Amino acid sequence: METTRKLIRKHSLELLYKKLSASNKVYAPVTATDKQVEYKYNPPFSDVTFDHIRSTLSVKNLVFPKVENLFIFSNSKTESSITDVNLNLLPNVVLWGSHPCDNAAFDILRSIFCWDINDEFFSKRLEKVTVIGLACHTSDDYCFCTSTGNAPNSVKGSDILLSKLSGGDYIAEFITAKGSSILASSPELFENETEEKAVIAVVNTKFSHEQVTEKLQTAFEHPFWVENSLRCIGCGACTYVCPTCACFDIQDETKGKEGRRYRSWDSCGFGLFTLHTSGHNPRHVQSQRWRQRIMHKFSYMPDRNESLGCVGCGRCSSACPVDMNISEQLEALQNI
Amino acid sequence: MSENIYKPYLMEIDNIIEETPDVRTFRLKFKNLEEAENFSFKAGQFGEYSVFGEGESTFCVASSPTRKGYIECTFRKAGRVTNALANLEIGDTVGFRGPYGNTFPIEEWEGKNLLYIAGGIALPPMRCVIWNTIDLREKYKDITILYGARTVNDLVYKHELDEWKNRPDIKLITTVDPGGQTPDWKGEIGFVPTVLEKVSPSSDNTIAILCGPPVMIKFTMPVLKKLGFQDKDIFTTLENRMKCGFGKCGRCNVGKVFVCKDGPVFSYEQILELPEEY
Amino acid sequence: MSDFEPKVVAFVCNWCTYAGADLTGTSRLKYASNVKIIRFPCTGRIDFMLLLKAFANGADGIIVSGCHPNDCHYTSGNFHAKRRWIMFKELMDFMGIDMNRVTFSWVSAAEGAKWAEVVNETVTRIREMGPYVSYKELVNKTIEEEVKNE
Amino acid sequence: MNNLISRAKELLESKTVNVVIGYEAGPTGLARPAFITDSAKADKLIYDERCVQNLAVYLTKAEVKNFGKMAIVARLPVMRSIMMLISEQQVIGDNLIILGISEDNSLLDIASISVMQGYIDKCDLGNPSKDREILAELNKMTPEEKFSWWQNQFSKCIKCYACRQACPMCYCIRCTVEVNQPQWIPVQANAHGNTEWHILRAMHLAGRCISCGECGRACPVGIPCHLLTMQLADQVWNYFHVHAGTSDKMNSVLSTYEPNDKESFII
Repeated sequence: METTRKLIRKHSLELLYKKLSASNKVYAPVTATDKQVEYKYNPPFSDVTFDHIRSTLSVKNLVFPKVENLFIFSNSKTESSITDVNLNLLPNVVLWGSHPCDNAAFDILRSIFCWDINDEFFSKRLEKVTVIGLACHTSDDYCFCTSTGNAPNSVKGSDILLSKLSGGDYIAEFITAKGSSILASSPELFENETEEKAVIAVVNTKFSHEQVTEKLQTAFEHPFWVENSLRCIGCGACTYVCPTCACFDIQDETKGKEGRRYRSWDSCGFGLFTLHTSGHNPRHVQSQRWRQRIMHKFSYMPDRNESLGCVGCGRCSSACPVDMNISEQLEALQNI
Repeated sequence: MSENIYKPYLMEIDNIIEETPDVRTFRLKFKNLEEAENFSFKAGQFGEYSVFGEGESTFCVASSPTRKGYIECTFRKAGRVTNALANLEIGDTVGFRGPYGNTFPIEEWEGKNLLYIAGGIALPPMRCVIWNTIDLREKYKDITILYGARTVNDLVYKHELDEWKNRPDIKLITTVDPGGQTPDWKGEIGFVPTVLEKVSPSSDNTIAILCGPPVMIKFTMPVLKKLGFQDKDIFTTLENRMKCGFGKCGRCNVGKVFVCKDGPVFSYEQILELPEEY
Repeated sequence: MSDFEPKVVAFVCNWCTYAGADLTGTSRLKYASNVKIIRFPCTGRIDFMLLLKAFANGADGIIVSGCHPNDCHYTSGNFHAKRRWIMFKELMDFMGIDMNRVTFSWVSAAEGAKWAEVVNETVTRIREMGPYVSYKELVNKTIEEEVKNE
Repeated sequence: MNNLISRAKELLESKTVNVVIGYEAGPTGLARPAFITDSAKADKLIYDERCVQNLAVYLTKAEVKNFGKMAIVARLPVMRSIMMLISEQQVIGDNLIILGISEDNSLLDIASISVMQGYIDKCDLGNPSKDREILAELNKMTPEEKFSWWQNQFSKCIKCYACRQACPMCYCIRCTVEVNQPQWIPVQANAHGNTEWHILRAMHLAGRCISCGECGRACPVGIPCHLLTMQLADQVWNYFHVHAGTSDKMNSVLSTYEPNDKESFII
């Protein structure tokens, strides 16, 4: 598809940011005092970072919040009623400066939440999001987007993709109608593209995901899983920072007669995730849970959802307290 | 207003039967008549039953789709929700979402003999299909039900067992584990696989439907094979922990198969293909 | 805040303080009616989580009371409790959760007057401090936060 | 390091142990836990300042326990954790060979639990100095400042429970947060649920924390939750003059008492 490309100067970028924040919630990355990169709503432009490799958490909470009400209820002996959450009241959000890996994750999440029946909590949230992505000009050893079919400058999932020029200005690529409407409403901020090439990070391919998927077909009983997960301590860090992990729990909470049913993030790494009330646990040791995480992303999802469940952001590896490096393991799996 | 797929129907408890000290059967009626009209399900499907403030629990619909206007469920007090359910009284409200999952292929079974084998609390998931086929009795040939429990006390649906016992068109065999019998127990004594071997039903033109604890399944399967049943003619249901019921929350999968979407009903042929995660 | 009436929850042991509170009544001693007494077998049974639950459910102040040291019906429950409260208080202080809202006391079955004093003193103190807004905000934040879809 | 490798080989070859739990270097250069079952692979073992993770956490893990006899590379915090685990009857000392590492990264000769105890007794058992400084700063704050400081920290919490999973002393199969009849701690990761979770975790580690700082290091969002348990470790010393993990026979501070324990707030 032919897309429009324009040049936007750094100072115009600030004007664009301010203009967008006036009518939307703008969700943008900032570097906190403890070096963690976190997304905040409407931070001052001067705080917004353009040089981060990856934020600590992904941006999936925009469409899949860590806690989300499913409905409010009131319950007493004689009277029960359910009140829906009005999803139409959700504000418009501009996601600013998120990298191509995170943006590609929205489609994967859609394939989980909207296959078969449509989960409106997810899809209504997604409708409200406009993505102004930022191509990566830096990367590190954890990055492996190119091994999952993505790229540091992939436009997948972005409405506009910004790429940095060496002088500090940016190329803006308008990918969707949502993106083009921003150009249409602020044409004065954009100039015609020059010859200058954008600075794009180099991310070397570490494995072929097709080959991994192929190998996994017969790898369920392989000793690989136990050998490579002995050090896994069974926390949920990898799944909670992951842009595509979407497993959730549903719980009730009441105060007097009033209460709510909500869903919250859950993790296949937890021992209690699959525990039956009877005490039987289909995945009773950690190696089985680790296998589930990799199988789900690289075998079950390609099979069922026709999308790979991983975008290669490398967050799970960098967040892991015991250095369970997923790209290293996938590389090894490719060759078992 | 948008459609909230997590929103349950409000149901009123119409009747409660205390099956055993810790097993109850609820008859539930829709509070909203319009919802009742539009509701339909098939044998084998399940739902999410909720007590507001405690959460949801997954179990099958235990009544037959041929009995309209209500649904029934049978549960054992085990966790937070089932304990809360057990404390409810007639007239109280519960939530119900469903029906979810696939169904027993009863149309394909027409003209065949049916052999139902259940153990303990696993009769409820089968009761739906049993009644469904009994209500369409003329479509099936011999119907045999083999039901075992640990003790006489643990047998559920005692009143219905009596009814089945007295029907000439159904063969019912009940058994209790050795030591679980009472002085006036007239049924068999012994584990389900042993009794099955003793009764030795013919596998000719017969579908076997098997539900029970894993250990019972494990020892019953070889007996069925010995009797000549084909893997494709043996059906069972799988249970895994679930939250959503429609393939999103990500915890009930057995390999790539979602028990909530592709199950809960599986033929043994399908089960053999699955990795051991159930 | 003149019309603020604090809600105070008292976690007391069955053998000393509860009996002491009985004595307060039978002695016709008046004390503030803001207190809701919850009886436990022993102070050793009073989990620190219960205090947090009381705050979460709207208590502005808490009294924890049991037998004097060496008087425990079960010999050592109150000694264990003492250690627990030392640690709990230190942790709360470190996290900035106001322990002036909690009164720890030993009230024996014979000390009806002391019980009245403990309650009155606590209620007066909490009344001056006002409602426990910061903890209530913490708890209520839950729902507001999510409604705003933050 | 060579001493460590040759000792590991010797133990594996003589079948004295079935596994050596130590550290290896990962692809990004970080040190990470390694489970060496084959003496030919013992060369992978490293030991340097990168090796910070508390390996004692694996001693209670089902799949690791299956190995039976094992050797574990242990610096002071790991040794203290092992002491705690033995005293709480989670680990049998006889099944364990301690490959002790001193402060200057050399292999210690730890022949028995009592030798280990002797070594621990000679060490500085207070909190690490960098944490001491932060604790001192925090303790200077007003209650309001402390409250907002911690609330700001807790707001980041996603309840992944990495703090719990990384802690050798958090070995319960069903943690209190997972007890749902009644539901003690709100499941969701919000201000209330997070605050209660961190209070609960710190209280359950009072008198048991050996100040390894693993919980804070494991936290993916950078909450310094180790300061909570370290503050309590300090207070346990102040009030009761006990350091956790100094004997295989000690009782946990909160499950024991002295009649003359001093406090000043109970009226």
